[in-house]
Amino acid sequence: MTEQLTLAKAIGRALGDALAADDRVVLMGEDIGRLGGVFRVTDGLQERFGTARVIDSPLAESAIVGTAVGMAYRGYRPVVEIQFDGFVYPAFDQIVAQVARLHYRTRGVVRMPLTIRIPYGGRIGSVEHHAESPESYFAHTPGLRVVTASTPQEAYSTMRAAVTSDDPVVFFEPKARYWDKGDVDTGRIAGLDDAAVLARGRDVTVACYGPAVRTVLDAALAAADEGIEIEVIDLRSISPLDIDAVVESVSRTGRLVVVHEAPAEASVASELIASVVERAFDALRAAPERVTAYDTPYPPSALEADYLPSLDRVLDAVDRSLGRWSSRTGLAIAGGAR
Amino acid sequence: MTEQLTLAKAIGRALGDALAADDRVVLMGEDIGRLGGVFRVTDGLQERFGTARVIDSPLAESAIVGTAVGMAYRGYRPVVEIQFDGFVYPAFDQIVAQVARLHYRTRGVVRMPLTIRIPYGGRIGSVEHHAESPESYFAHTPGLRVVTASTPQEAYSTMRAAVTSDDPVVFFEPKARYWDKGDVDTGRIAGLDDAAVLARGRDVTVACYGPAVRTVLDAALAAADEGIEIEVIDLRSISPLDIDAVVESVSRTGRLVVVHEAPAEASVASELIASVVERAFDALRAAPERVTAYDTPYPPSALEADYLPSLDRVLDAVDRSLGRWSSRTGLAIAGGAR
Amino acid sequence: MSTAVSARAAEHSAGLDDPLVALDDSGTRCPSAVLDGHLADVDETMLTDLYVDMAIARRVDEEAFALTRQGELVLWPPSLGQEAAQVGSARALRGTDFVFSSYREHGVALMRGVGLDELLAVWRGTTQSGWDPYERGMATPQIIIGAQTLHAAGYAMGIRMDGGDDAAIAYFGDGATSEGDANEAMVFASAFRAPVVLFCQNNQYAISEPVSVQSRSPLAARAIGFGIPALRVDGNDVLAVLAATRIALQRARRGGGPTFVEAVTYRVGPHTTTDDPTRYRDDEEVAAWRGKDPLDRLLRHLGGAGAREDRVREEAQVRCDQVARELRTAVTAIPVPATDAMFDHVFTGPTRRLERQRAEHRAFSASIEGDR
Amino acid sequence: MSTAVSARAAEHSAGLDDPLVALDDSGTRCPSAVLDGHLADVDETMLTDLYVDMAIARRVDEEAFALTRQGELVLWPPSLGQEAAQVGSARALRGTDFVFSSYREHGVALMRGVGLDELLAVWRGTTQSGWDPYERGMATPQIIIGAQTLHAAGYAMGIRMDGGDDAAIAYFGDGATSEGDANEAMVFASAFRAPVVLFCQNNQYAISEPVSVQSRSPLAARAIGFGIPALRVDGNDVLAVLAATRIALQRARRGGGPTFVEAVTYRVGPHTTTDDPTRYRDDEEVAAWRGKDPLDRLLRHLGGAGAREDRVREEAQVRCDQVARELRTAVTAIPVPATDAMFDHVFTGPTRRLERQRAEHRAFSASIEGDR
Ligand SMILES: Cc1ncc(C[n+]2csc(CCOP(=O)(O)OP(=O)(O)O)c2C)c(N)n1
Ligand SMILES: Cc1ncc(C[n+]2csc(CCOP(=O)(O)OP(=O)(O)O)c2C)c(N)n1
Ligand SMILES: [Mg+2]
Ligand SMILES: [Mg+2]
Repeated sequence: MTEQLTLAKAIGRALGDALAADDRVVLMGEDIGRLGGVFRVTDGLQERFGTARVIDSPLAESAIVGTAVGMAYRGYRPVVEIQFDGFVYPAFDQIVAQVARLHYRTRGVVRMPLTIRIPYGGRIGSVEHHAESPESYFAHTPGLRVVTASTPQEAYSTMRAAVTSDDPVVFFEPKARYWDKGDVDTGRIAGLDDAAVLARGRDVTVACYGPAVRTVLDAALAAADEGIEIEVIDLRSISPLDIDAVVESVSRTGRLVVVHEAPAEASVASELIASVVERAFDALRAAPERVTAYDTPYPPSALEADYLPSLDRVLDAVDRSLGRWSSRTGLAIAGGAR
Repeated sequence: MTEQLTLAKAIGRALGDALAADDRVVLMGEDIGRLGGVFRVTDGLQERFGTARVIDSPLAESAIVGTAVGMAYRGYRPVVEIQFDGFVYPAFDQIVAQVARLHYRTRGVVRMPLTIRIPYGGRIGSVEHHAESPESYFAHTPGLRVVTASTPQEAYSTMRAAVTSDDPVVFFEPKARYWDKGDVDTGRIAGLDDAAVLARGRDVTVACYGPAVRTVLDAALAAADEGIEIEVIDLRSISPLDIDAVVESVSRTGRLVVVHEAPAEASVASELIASVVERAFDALRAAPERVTAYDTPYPPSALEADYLPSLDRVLDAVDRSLGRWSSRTGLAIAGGAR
Repeated sequence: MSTAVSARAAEHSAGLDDPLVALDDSGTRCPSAVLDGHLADVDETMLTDLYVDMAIARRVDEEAFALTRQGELVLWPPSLGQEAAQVGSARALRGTDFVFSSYREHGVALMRGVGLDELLAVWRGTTQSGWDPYERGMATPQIIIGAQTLHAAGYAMGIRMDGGDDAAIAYFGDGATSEGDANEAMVFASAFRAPVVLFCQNNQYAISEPVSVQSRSPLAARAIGFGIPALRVDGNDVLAVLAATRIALQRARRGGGPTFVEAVTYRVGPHTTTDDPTRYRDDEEVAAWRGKDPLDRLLRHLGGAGAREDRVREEAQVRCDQVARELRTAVTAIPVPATDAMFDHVFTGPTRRLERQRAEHRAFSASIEGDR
Repeated sequence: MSTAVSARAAEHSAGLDDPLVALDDSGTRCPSAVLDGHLADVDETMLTDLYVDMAIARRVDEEAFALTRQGELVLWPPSLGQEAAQVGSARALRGTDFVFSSYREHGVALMRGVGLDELLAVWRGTTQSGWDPYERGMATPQIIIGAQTLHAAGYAMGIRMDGGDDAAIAYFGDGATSEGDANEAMVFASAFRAPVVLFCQNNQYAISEPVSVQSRSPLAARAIGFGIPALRVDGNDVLAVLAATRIALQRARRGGGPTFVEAVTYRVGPHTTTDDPTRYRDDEEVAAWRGKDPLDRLLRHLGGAGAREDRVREEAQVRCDQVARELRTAVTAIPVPATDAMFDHVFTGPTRRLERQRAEHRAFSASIEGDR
């Protein structure tokens, strides 16, 4: 069945379908029940599945995750919501020291089929702690799958896969894209491993995920006007990364730009570059580039447009990578070293 | 005054000197007073400075850091201890959302001259959560200085600098090196910015820090026997990294190996490689290499020797970087592509 | 560890069954053994001042709400209905005390002398701190629920270290009591006998969740188990709040350690300007609480006490209109920071990494200005 | 939110002033209105069994301590002195209940049928989990202080969801009560009326810190403020512990929600084998507590009750010697995992990244075996 849905509604649909498909699935979080979540993602689910399966919890993130661990021990598959990116840190211990490790700690005996939903990312014009991209912390944590989605279809398919997965999954929902609309085929359930090539191109590989994908696709269109072909890779899984897909692409393009909204230092972009350099050093014809947030705390929203990767910053990095004129290198070799 | 001290005692000396030098310095943590800390680093300080300045706190890491924030507001310079690396996560929110950001949040009005001491790293044959290297989480966090030390002198000088700094500093104390002895000149106070070149060499740059430094120095000696010159850089500051120093070195050697005990994914090593590739792409003659822990949770101590970077793994990476025989590449070009 | 401490905490507690009141719903002054000793100085001038303060707080809130609807602010968490809790408690403080609040304490901020531009700046999205905390004796808004309770406890530990008789006060909501931090703050405050007032505005909701989701027993009762005396007061009664906070502060200044004050009140408005409370609560409930309005109650009391109700109301009206005008000027005068400012104050001094990023950003900005 | 809930919690609480006892120091059975109804089935056989269980727990602890000194284990947190608290509570459980403990509950683990090799494996540094949690109805040791209290609360929430009448029990120390997690566990357990027993062994110390550092009031009193009934018992009195845990479990099974049990006991040994308690406490204090030894007390009671003390002691001795022999065989038989095992079970299936690292590690290991 295909239907036009916003990304937010696609996730809600996935959660409803997951609740319907498996009695062991339970949802818990702040304001997810009666209110349907501050973004209305879980709208209607408590009415449909009852307060025992769609649970408004007290206001305590460590407990939300920690009690979900206990439920998983009891055989449930909890899907918990952290209301905003910036509120996940009180649960950090339970996520990195418990959720991520229990399967390893018990040598495979205990499974933690938890899904931790986190609306994330900036550009919603809000106040502090409501616009962060903390995915790198979780990517650095062994034992967690970290995923995101860039379209309603991806959001649906990946959420179904996340809830079904026996691994713990941290699902970063690109909140700035919640209102993007697209066709959703509810028959499609994704895998959690592979990146997707969204646009083929010969000149530069641009790898990105989540809210940055649309920015990069727009940049690819703009570049096409100037005769530059960008190959756009939507990583989808932030950890583990599908390095093979990026290496394959870079082996053709010789150039790599990585785009995400998180700060650069010790980030997913750092990782992708280090991994690709390790495996495709000889294929690289230019230094890989990062287009990320700057290494400052998230600024007031009045400045976020400049803080976050933009179409122009992506194009600037592409130019740099091609040895064309760029603000940073100051080079002005039109056409570049292609 | 120069004196032979263990690294642990050098830190204790630095803390004592800091307490003596400035009334606003206070120490707080679990078991740091009466007991002198589980590693005896703060031994004797409560007797000397009283229970009001060397405080045994209740068992709650978020509160240890959170109340220290309040003390800093009141004009104090708290030095708090997290008893082991693996116990810092309950304090994660206070560290990343408060300590790291208050100066930025208040546009420079509020200062957070906190020092967060964390004995860290493996190879002490202990149980889970006692052997971790969580520095990458903090390196990814804008607004924190993250430092470590590899010798008693460095530990003394850097701790004095950390306590004196008006920036918040996360000080990772290499616990496996606590009993290393060395001369300490208590007149020397370090900066917090610069890496140090510990050994000059023409062939490969090996960058490392903390507990890995000794491993790398040993590897450099072993390599010298085979006629390979390793340039050893002790990064000292984990964040911000002294990229200039590494780029300068790589511009001479053309080769880079990064060594640390933390897992590889989205780590400090990833960052260093991404940064160096960005700035010294043309100087690189081989793919930079990482020698780190594997991307698994810390294993039982029976396996830690294999999990952590070892002299042999460093040499293997050096060989690989030189295009000599290596287990991974399977290359057997003795002398390599130098 | 001694039962004596909890016994003492219980003994110094009051209002757990029925919140303490000084003014009942009709504005009648009710005698209170606990509170009256701390209200001896209350005269008509003070009552009028309290009324005007509350009226201004309400007006500022209304104006800011309207400005948000007009797109002048990015968000606003209204304090409507909580004026007595905020003004009453803040009026008990002195200048050298220090306040750690959440995001909803506009009334408190105004009492601390925070300027209108300073108050609105955060909500205009141009800064994360509207004022200088040291100048106002008040930290800027804390959004992470519960985090500030630890800051207040630590600040108070600092006061004890330097032997002052100032106090710290933490403002937090009913929802915040569930967070680990708020409970750890009680552990530390109690263990170190910190001169801190833990001031909980129980406004019945944490966004959509009624307080029954957080706790099946009164929030104030929680404190006693930590060895902290608790006062539970009618939070819409400005005199009760004033007195209870004074009691707590007096205990703090005299070395008696922390006190938990629960002000039972109601969030009449939505959680923030993006919230739709009709999804989770009835009009009747809201109407019932409107009947307990803190301003009306004080006005009735003033009337009953012989003051000219209409004179007070008029005086308040004049002041409020004045404030409203100032506010509308203030909001548009809030400076928009230069983009480059986003690189400032990450550390106390420059770092090579950030200066590099700043330079790159400048070059990039310059390039697109000329270029595209 | 109602005061009724805390009133109910307070009403169902007991022992806050003086811990409940069934056996006094001399082993005399004291009547207890609270406990006696839950000790009706206690006969000589049961008392003997309890004694033997405690004796075995003590012997295992002693042997493991010695093995650590001999380098056979990397670390050991002794349970010496806490046998009554552990055996008494664990004996109240049934097989389908589920235990979440910290690292010191060796006595509990033995009662759950955990094998000696399974018990020691973690402390030999060869694994992070010695047994299958589902097989034993007990999670493997939790080292992060307080974390397991949330797991127990969540497990109990799960029990409620599927309508079972099992219960979960969380074991934690006095120090743990300061952690946010332990307090949030009370919030959730209370809010969801979870069938969980929050079992605090107050052994007077968190490493070097006496419990007075954590709290100035009794730990059990804390629970009441969360709406959770509290029972405070003499933790060296195995019957009192047994009865209190039974009361708590009965409440849980009947839908009455959580109960907090504080067993007041003493950590006679060091915190772990690397600790030196002489740095922070007096011999006299230790000696005084040794006088309250749980095994001696039960033995005296058995004697007083007419059982042949020496027969019981002998029976225990025989069993303990047997266990000690088994233990020494068991410890050396604990398998050392292959290095390659460090790559297993990070996820439920292989990932390309980890298989790559595994392959690299294999090639590297092979190379240095042949090479250097
Ligand atoms: C740690 C954290 N979790 C979640 C949120 C999202 N959030 C903002 S306000 C709020 C409700 C707070 O309720 P309460 O403490 O009663 O304060 P009130 O808003 O009623 O003043 C929530 C859940 C947050 N800001 N911080
Ligand atoms: C989160 C965390 N912080 C610190 C530690 C270090 N630590 C291990 S045991 C301990 C004391 C625990 O005391 P208590 O809860 O009373 O339990 P007991 O050891 O007495 O059984 C501490 C501080 C830890 N394991 N976890
Ligand atoms: Mg509220
Ligand atoms: Mg203890």
